[in-house]
Amino acid sequence: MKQEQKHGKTYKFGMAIDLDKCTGCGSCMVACMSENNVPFKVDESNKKDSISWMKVFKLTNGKSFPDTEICYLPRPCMHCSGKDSHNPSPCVSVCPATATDTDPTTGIVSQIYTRCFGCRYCMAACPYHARYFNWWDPKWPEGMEKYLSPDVSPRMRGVVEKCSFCFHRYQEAKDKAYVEDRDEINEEEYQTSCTQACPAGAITFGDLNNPSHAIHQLVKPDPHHYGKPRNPKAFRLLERLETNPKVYYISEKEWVRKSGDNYLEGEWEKVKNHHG
Amino acid sequence: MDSALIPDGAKRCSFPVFAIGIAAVGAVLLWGVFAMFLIWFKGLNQTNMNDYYGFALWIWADLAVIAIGGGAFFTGLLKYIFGIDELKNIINFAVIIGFICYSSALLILAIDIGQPLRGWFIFWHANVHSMLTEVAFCLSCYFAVLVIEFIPNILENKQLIKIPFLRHVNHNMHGIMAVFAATGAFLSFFHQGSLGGVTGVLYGRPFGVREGLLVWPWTFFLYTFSAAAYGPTFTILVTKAVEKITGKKLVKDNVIRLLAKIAGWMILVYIVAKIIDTIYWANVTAPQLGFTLNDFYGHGFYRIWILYAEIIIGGILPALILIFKRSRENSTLLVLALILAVFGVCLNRWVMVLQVMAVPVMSFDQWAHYFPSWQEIATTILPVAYGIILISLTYRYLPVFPQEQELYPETIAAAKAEAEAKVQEEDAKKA
Amino acid sequence: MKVDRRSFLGLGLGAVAGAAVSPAGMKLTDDSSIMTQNWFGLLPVPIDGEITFDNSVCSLCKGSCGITVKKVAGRAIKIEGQDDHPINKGGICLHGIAGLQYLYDPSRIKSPLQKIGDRFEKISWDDAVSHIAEKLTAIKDQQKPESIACISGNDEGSVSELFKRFLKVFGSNNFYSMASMDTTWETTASKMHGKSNTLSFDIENSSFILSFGSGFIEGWGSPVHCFKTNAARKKKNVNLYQIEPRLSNTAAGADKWIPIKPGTEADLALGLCNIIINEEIYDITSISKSNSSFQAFSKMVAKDYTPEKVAETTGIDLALIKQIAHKFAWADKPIAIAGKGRGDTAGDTKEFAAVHALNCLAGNINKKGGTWVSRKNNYLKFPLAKMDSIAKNGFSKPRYTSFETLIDKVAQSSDSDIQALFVLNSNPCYTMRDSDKVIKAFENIPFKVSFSSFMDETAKKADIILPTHMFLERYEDIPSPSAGITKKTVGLSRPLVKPIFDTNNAGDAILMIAKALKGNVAENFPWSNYKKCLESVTKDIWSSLSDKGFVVLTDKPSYLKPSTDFFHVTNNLKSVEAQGDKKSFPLTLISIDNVRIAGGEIASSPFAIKTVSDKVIKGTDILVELNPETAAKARLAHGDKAKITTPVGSALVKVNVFEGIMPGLIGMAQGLGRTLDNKYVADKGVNINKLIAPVIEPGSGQDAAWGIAASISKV
Amino acid sequence: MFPFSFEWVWDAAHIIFFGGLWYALSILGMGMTYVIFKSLYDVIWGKESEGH
Repeated sequence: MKQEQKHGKTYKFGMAIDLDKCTGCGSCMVACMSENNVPFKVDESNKKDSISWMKVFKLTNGKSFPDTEICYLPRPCMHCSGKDSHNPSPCVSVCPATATDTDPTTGIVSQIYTRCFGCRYCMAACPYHARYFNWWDPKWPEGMEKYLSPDVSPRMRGVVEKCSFCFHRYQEAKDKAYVEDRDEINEEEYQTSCTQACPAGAITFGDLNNPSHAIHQLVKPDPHHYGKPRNPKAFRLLERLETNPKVYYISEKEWVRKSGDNYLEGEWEKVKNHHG
Repeated sequence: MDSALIPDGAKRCSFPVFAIGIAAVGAVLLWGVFAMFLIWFKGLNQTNMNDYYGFALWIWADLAVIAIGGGAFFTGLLKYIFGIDELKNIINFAVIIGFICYSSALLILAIDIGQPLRGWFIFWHANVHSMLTEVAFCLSCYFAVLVIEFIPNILENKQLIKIPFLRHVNHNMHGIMAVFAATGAFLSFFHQGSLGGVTGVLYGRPFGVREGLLVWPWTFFLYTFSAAAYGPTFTILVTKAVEKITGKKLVKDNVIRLLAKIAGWMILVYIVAKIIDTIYWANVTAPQLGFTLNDFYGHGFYRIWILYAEIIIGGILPALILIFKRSRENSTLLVLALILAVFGVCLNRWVMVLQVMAVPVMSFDQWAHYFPSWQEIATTILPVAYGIILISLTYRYLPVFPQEQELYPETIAAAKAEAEAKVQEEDAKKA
Repeated sequence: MKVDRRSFLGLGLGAVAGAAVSPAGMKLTDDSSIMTQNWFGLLPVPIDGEITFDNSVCSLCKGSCGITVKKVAGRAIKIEGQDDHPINKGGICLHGIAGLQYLYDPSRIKSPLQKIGDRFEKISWDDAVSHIAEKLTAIKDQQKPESIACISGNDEGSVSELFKRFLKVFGSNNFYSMASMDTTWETTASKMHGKSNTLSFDIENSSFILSFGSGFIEGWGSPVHCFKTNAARKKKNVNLYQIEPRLSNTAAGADKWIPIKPGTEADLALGLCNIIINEEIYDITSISKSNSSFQAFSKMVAKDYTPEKVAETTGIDLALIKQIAHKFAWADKPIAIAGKGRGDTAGDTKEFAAVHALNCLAGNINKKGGTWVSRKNNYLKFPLAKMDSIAKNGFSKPRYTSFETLIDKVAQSSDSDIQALFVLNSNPCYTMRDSDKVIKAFENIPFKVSFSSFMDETAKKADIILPTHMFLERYEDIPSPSAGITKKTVGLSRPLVKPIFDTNNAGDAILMIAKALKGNVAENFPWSNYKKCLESVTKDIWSSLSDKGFVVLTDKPSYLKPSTDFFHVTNNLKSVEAQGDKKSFPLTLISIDNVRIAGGEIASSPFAIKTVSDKVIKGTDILVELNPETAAKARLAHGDKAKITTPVGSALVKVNVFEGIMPGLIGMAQGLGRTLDNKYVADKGVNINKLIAPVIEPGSGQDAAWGIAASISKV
Repeated sequence: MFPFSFEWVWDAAHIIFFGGLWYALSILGMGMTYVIFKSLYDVIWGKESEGH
């Protein structure tokens, strides 16, 4: 197994979401739920126990009528690269049972449901609330389990789950490439379910290591600074924590970019043009 | 009725009174056990935890009992390693309290995890970089040490000591106890520290994160030190409580005062370190991440009072009382200091677990508040009931306090006379 | 052997040592590891199998998006947008993706049902059909064939045509379809451009979009098509100005949000016309000054809609009004659209006419990027209906101007003119305003047949339910909606999975009823089943339809430039006002079309409900939006329980304080308060239609209410 | 986890960590084994003790 990995190509998959294009329609959320066998319960209005790998936050600029502005911010798992080699993504570094790990060939932060014993330390570690716990047994109404996909195993009660960048789609693409005797998978062969579904085309997904990929051209990741975007309109959530996410956001609006992180009074003015 | 098990010369309440007391506490215990099974069978949805509060009341209880259970390792360290011999008079009890605290912590952990049957994965698939792995390793090893330290005391029971093999085991264990105590102290150092590391390494949580030394954040050292400092205060507090309930003096004042004095100085040193840590964190660490102190303390329950309460009321105040001879030797002030100290360390653990979860990190996120469900409360009270029962049983049937007999020569004399009379009677019969 | 203490101890220790080194421990560890990782029976294990992809069309809303259904071993497991479909080009909305939750929903109606007393009982298809035939025969025997009616969700497509044909040959002209903005656009087009039936907007190619409250990216028109258009617009730097009193998603995504007092949109449009005419910046090539209707129009706007006056009525800054007028007039290919929110209901005739007058002034009629006026493209070729004398007589009787007027009439008396009603693809007891009155009207109709897949609010009132296939189980031609989209297409819905329950295609159901009636009616339905019928009536396009899954009927504007008659606008039209006395109801309740909540006849899916914010649904409560100023006046804080009262009803709600809504308004989401058997969706919030009274416009007969006066108080 | 487990990595962290664990466990194990065998020896060969 390890040998195979050595021969394979190393990717660094990432996502860029254009917040000016996002309309908050929710297609990404449902595309994700139906792709990944996410369960649902009678009352999902307590958002603190409602599993939604892709969650759309609603941001406001805080101004009163009629100067109010809103912006929707879809939040998948950030698939953080982490601070340094001793501190991989906040969640990976804390998981006691190696149930979550960074896949070295794709940069994707995995979650092994059958390994997780439900200590929830990773959830405490994740500032994005991208991790969800199965507080209940997943139950589908009788007959509705027919639509469950065999590509993604349903999760049992008592384990943590989260967005996997539709890792099974990567495996599918890799298998296809293997059959066709190709070393590399093509950009369009591996796209996440949310990217594919977004009717506004706000999501771009691809290999951050590959300059020919749209995402690379869009965010211009800086390899010397853990992929920090060089596009001034692009930003990452909580850049200052050095979690170094592989999910980028793009917006022309300054207040939106500012919402991406925390700044002391007056700090933003200094950093806004080449933020933080 | 059970006089055959009660240590020679010790005066204990009658069995029915004892049984009623145990039954009353046992009812509370059963309530906790019921809640525990409810959680095991129905899952963690029985709690009020949620995706924002993945860590809540239980983890706090865990950290708190381990902190206050720190008296066992620190007293052991003082006695066996530093050779402060007076402490032999309280070490048995310190070990029992430690045993209760740690077994409770392990039980709570077994309830807290979503898949209890997979709990051993932490050993089997261990991620050695995780603080929680370190906690689990040291915690379970240290619990083994506590069991080992507890065994000789059990073997001293009047009936057990009659068995030659067990008598020898007791003797031999005492012989090498220093090795176990040293191992225990080493393990304790690491697991107390790694519990501190649990929040200290959360670099995605500016409220919890701390800079540090090598792989250990400052909270690692603060936790170890605070457990050593505050643990003995709990040991003394419980001793005082037992003395109050039994209406007997069980440990001589010089022993108590010595331990209290050490604890006082330890708390003082700790609180100074804690203040320095807080100042550095508030002025350097947090601002680097874009946060001010106001961002952390400014909503609902979590306001700045909590910081003052922890440092001044739960730290400086008890430290000062315990340091000065006059206040330390005033029994009311002593008890007050002990209560404040226990409150202080528990509050520290609360803040380091629950406030970390409450503070929003993303600028557009909300403060999260939480109140535990009755099942959580019941399972948290369960160890308290269990502790009371275990202390009652050990006090009744084991010679926990070596000084008890010394302090009550008249009862011993009476007992001896009674025994002699019995022997004489038997002799007379034989004749 | 005598076991003494020594050998006993020895044995014990030996056993411990043996156990420690034996492989049993490892084996047990391994086994328990596997055991705890596979909870058999507790978790469903999806069966793997051959993967296939099939194309079809989604008919959950009018959008008619092409979909690709992923199947594994015959089970449909995922719905995605069809990449090469002309309407949605691979995109898809959340309701479409959640389509399988409708298909496999156990709360679907599983077999025909007959109401006995208060309960529904299972019956066979044959019994149900013969029961209906009996009832209808009795009606016909009384020589009152016109007393049967049908309400359908749409009036296009072969299934609707079959029902229409059934009514016609039976002898009734009472086929109605639910009104929507399309209906109002059709009226507007006919009134302003003569005999033409559709009006559609080539927004894709416009260079400036002026939207009068249209939820352009919230389900208006063909929703996904609009999403795509919006994304493309941003790329091309095409501006969108959104005029509405609330910061909707469309307003948030627009280049400019212009809050307006609700109900004054027509005034603004006419005010803009005034400026454009006054400054002579209209398209002189298409508007002739000598046109008498234009002269009358100019006079009217000059007199009644001066910018100053309009600024006061609408609450919009005068300079901004001028800026909008200039921006619109100077744009290369401007377009003005109307139809509030999703446009699920008929619009204010005056507003639509005024907005369309802007398009006329801009001269964008039948141009790329403009407004297309054209005849309806009827791709269906039904054989001529043969009617007997009773049918002819019945069919010639006058019909109601709209279904609303029918309901209004029926609600008034139990001795109604309507003896039987067919309900097809619609849910009037939920979607129509003042739904309590609608339900009362339904109770006055002696015999109702519902063709529904779900036990919805209307099906519950039916006497017989003939459950229909879901869209993934049936053949059907799905024409694209007219207003939102210029590319007129027809898609083919195909049966991709075997019917889950004992259901049928509505087309087959009506064929069965027709056959059971025998005689003349049966003769008009010669097809053995619906699929045969579909093939024969679409024979011109069937081969490409069944081959590709869709056929594009028109994608170019008509070469014809119709003349414009402005008299419709000057014809003394009145804006629709919020009903109710302003003294006792000082606020105005408006409905919010939330893209994540299905608002039409079909309820939301569990997934869709899951995406809805906790500022819209919390537990079983609905939250209404109030501006902080309004909330403060009513002494309400965020999360407070409150009671909304309107002239027609009241409801308990919670308060969501939102800066983005105009003071004085209460915003309430449309589409909640369902009463289905589906616990994931039902009993959440209230149905806003219970609180709003219909405002029936005299000309069209349609309900064009957009809100109602209301009051709110703390509970 | 043992060095022959598939997840084992020969790095400092694993060696220190598991080294510590197995070391502590072996001290405790060996200590207790010593106590038991010594006590057995004392019982069998009749060395009487005074307890402690």
